[in-house]
Amino acid sequence: MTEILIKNGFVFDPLNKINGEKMDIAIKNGKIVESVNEQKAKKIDAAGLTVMPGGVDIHTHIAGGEVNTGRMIRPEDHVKDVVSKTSITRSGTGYSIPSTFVTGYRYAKMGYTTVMNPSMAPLGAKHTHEELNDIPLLDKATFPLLGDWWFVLEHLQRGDLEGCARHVAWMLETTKGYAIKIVNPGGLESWGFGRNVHSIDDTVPNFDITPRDIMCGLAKVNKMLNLPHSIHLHTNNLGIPGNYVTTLETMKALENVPTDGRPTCHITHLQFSSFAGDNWGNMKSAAEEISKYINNHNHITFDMGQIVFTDTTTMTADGPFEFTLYQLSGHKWVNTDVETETSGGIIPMHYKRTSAVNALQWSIGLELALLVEDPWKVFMTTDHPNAGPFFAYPKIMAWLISKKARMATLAKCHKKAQKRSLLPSVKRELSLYELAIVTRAGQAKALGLKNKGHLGVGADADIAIYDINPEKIDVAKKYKTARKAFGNAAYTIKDGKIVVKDGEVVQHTDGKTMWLDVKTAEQLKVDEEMKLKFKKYWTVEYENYPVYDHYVKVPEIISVKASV
Amino acid sequence: MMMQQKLRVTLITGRTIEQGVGKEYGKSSPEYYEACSMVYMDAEDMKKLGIKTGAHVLVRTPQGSVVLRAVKYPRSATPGLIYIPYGPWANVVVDDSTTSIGMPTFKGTPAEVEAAPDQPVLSIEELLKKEFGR
Amino acid sequence: MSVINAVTCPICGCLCDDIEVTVVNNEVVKVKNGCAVCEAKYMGYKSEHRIRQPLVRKEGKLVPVSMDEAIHKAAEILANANYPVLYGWSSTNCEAQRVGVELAEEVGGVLDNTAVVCHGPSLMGTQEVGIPTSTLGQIRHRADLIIYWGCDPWSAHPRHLERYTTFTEGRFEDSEWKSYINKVKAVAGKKKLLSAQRVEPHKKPHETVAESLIFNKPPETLQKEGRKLIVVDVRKSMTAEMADYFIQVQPGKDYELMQAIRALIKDEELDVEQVAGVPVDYLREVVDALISCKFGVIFFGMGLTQSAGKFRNIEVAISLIRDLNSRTKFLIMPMRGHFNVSGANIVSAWQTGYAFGVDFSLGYPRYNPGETTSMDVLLRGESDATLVIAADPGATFPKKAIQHMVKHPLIVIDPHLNATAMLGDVVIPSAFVGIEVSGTAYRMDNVPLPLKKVVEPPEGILTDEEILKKILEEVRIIKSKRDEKTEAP
Amino acid sequence: MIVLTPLKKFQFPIHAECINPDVFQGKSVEEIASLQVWEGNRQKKLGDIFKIEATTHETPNITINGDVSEVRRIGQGMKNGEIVINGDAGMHTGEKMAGGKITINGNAGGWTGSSMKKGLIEIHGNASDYLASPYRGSTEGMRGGKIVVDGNVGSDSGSHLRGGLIKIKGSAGPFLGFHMSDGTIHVEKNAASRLGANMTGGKIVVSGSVDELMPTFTIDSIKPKVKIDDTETAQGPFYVFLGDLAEKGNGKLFISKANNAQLGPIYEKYL
Repeated sequence: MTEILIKNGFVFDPLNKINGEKMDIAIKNGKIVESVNEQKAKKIDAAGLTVMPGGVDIHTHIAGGEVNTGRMIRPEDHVKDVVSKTSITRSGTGYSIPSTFVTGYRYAKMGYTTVMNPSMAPLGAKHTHEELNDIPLLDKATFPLLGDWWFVLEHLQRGDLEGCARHVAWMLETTKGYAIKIVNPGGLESWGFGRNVHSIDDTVPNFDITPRDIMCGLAKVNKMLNLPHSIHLHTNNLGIPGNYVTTLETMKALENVPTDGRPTCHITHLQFSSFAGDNWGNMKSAAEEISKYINNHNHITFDMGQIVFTDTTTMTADGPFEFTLYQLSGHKWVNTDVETETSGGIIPMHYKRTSAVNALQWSIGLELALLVEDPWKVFMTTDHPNAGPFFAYPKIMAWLISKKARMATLAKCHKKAQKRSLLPSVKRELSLYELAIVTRAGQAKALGLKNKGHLGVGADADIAIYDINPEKIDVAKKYKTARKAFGNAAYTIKDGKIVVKDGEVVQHTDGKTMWLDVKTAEQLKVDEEMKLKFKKYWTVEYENYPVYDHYVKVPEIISVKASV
Repeated sequence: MMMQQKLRVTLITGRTIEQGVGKEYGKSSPEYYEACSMVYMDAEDMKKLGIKTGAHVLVRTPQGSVVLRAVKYPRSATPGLIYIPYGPWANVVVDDSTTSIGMPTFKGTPAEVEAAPDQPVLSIEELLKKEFGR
Repeated sequence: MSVINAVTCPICGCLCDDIEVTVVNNEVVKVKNGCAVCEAKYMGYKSEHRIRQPLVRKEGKLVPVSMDEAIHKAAEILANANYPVLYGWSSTNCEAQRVGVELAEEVGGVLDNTAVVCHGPSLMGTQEVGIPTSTLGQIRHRADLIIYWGCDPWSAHPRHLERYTTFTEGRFEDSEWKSYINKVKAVAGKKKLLSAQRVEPHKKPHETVAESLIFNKPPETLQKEGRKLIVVDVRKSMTAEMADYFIQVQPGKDYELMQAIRALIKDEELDVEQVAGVPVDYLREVVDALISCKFGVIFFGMGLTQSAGKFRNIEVAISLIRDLNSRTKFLIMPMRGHFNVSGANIVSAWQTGYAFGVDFSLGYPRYNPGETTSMDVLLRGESDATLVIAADPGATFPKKAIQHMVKHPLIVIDPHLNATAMLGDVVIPSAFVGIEVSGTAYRMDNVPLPLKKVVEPPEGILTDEEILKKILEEVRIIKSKRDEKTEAP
Repeated sequence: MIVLTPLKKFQFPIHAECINPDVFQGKSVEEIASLQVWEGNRQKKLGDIFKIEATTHETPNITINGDVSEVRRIGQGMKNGEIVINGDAGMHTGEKMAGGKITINGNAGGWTGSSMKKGLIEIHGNASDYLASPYRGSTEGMRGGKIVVDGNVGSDSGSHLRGGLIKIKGSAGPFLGFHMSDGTIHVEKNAASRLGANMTGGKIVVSGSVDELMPTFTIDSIKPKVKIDDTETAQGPFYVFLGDLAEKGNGKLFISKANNAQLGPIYEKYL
């Protein structure tokens, strides 16, 4: 394997507390090493360039049944963004839900190397993995939806946390998943009969249990299983004016979960859960209330779910919420309920500057990211494709590092939103060091990915090099230059291979799929029990349910020893 | 009842379980031939043509014509409707117009049926030879 | 002897995965749990109609050749074609379908699957208005109103009711099997329906006088607790015999019927007294049943996708479901035909963005049914070569399309000497997917299931995936040689 | 200006969106000849498949003499100028057109004038399916401009119409004006089934007979005549229907009373 030496770049590696120092990075066998043989190594002259760990995305819907149905229903979305075959790359289509190959290429072009697919119905897990295999250039992992799984509801209803934990472990292994995903807890089961829950203390129909029980129960289960990531939560009442109260209650409820100092819950696309007001007309930002709480507590991390003004596609396991969007928009509507497990829905959505609600949502995302002081709690996402496609990240980076960029966009927004936005009073501009935290280091840390998000010896050689000279340009002023650089990495290196040069894909490589093998006591007993019960719950046979090893092209198995 | 030489009908093609079974045995199997070289007709319509189950009929559309065994539809009256199982026989006569969506009019082709006592029902090989020269 | 459990049946979109197969000396000798078609497949796969070696048409006759010759010939045809069609893909696994997309991209062809002649219109309807649907288990556990519209599962998806709908035990709804038996008993005088089901209908003596088309009033059982079954079709099918209520719609009038129901749900008054042969007064009662159920579902089939209106029929059916959701929970699902046509759509969509009818001739995927669908390309006479795999357009396409297909080189990959193979120029035998080849297939509700290999294929017979990879490799060799030649001068 | 003559009968689809006055503007014959087109899966130059000549005539900017029924996207997105096609034209002719004029002295392929915004398309033969209708999955129908067809039009024409006028001197296929919300369609002869299905606004005038009326339209009145545009009024009397009720729509169908006697017994009792 070739050795590479990246020379003289300005390195931003927050996990190793390196802030723009000019230094060399050595790579051998796909890993970062102390040094390489300068004579033999391929040298990359990074003088005047910014070097960061490869980007990490904690929440992006890129694969699986829901995503693919989104592709199928939107030919008019693909037709405006087509990608031709080259001698190295496959053809495909883009816009809001790019085809698999294009997804890999576009992430790599931005210097991203690791992405999390945060929403997978366990019954469709094989599908998700088949698609992940076809997303090149990236390492991936995927989170099974477990918050409304009948086995979780039944165990928590009985107060059997240990049993719940063992079944969750079974499911993580069976679906080759990475973290516990919870969406609108209790709401999805209610949606089975067309209903929903409206507070964290509503009772779920047919199951004597509340959203609070589910979230707290699974947060405890998460600890019992020693999972690398916390529970990954999409809150109740998402997307509804006034929902910040539910969000605050949710965070408060989770204070009681015992912690070893690490966060107990990641709230995803928090923007959608931070609405004040009681209807769409008087909707306001609750970023102040939410950020104040997060600043005073340490058990929560979150990602932005930042709105980008464009035509995109919303998709979530939150079936009832998508139904609400359907009632509001009358647009094409997909609903996909999954037996014993979860639900789902899709609605196309055009976010417009000229819409007061959309413009306010745009503001809320940025307000949250800037008002929460500790960047290790904040991660940049668009909840792709829900608030916008991921390849809009350079725009968001510009808004985060430049008040000028934010104000330029705000000036074009609906007047009502301009008046209600807190952004004019927010002076903060993230430094490149902080940006490296919210786009890679912090995300890797929250995910418990030890070899990702940093450039220390032993880390995976996943590196992004951008054409930004921090000594020469002030990115807050020259945000357009920075935006262009972030969208077209000078180099992206994946596992020690140069896959992107000057914004073009120059080499193909399959990324890995990471999954958890959680070792619990009584694993065989759970297997036996599942085998017996299986037919009562699902319409497929027990032995046809698991994601067998051959479904993962390049696996990286992470073993976890549970305490149950 | 007036006997008629020809009936104007609507042709529908579709699945039957026998066709489903036949295709799994192979397209040149006797099961497939039996299942697909036939046409379900309304009992009253058959009376009008003076035929009984098993009689040969000629089905004609602007696209072509094919000889089939007529079979009385057992479960309900379907006046003016004939039903040919999916297969090469049906496809000689279905309307190929797709109205620009890729799908021919497999159900709803206007057709004529007449008794054809002296004409043979072709085997699949004979049919392909006749229609496509191979 | 070995008994293999939980085998997934590679026939229809039900993808029943509880089949038990007994194998002796690398041959299937017994099948349990399957339907009649399933048994036919597992017994018929080894029949004399199987192709044993590659064939190439020489002087008008198909003659045996080596695998290498057949592969090279196929690759040459595709590499040289100006506008080839690559059609089929529905009776093979996703692994082969993946290679298929790559091959179509490499040769700049039109990639199309059998959805074009079955549920392509359903996908198009979905593109207009979306689709509120679920997995089949959701219906098993919860549905108390089941409607089969323009489909006859008894014929096309024989175990659908037993595994997923009316006759299955769910968490919140019970099987209607017992009350169905009682109903059958009550319909005395007629021969026992249950035993009659085992007899081929056209062979069985039948004494019922043709019922008049005068419409039956909806029965009171439509308002009962528990699962109800309604069938809408142009003729009384076997499934309709089991229904609580059968609506005989005039042929080609489903669109009007559904649109009228939509208006009634919205409390609109209709000026007409009957729609599609059904009195509006009866329709009102049907509407009551629709909105008073707890969880309803419509399954639909070719009766909608192939009759006048085609994809608009699906669009209106889905619109009806959308409307119903403001009153109760209601879902809809297409009765997908081939066992992995869903997979063909899914693989095509994740690699290209489009589920069928994908044209790579401009170097990137393009999609516009009517323009880029295989059927229209053939009918307009545009293509100059065809590859057919895992489908039989020779038996399923209208005459005119086949006439154009046989004017130009035709490559066929299939285990059986099907109608297309009989017409082909290059015929490459392949192993039976789901019997001799494992892999993945997608059920009608897009649930992925593993296919099992229960016996070894005959010696020398390759899998679809292997054949396609060889052709792809050969195409690349031919193209690079050609590029060298054109660059040389 | 420029005259194009096909050098052969085309079997494979030709993609030639470069045949557009805005593109030809200011280019020499040589430059025009080297514009890129696709023939099947091969990239070609326009000059490979067309004889290209310049004339001294000022208009039309582009004349095509011959059968170009396999040539797609002629005049796509054009804003200015004029194209005359003496022969049959292929699919997507004048798609997303924003100005200028296209004359087809022959038949027009599917999606002619798809989603057009402005300008004029005159078709002196028949038009195929999806005349003026948007691309799959899109609801962006024709917004403005005018299409005149001397012959018949295929199915699903004028769907999602939002403005402008489609005038059909012959008959129209099924689903005419599907889900239209504004604009006008006038059929001088007959209209097939599912006329105006899902329409929420705008008007369709049928001076001949209708195959069948959707059950989800309700009779409103009888009017002696109806305005087609500023220059034309269609003479009735017309039955006026409102619908589509399934969409709680406010579209108007004007159906000739004289040519549709079958409607009288069903509907006149409600007037």
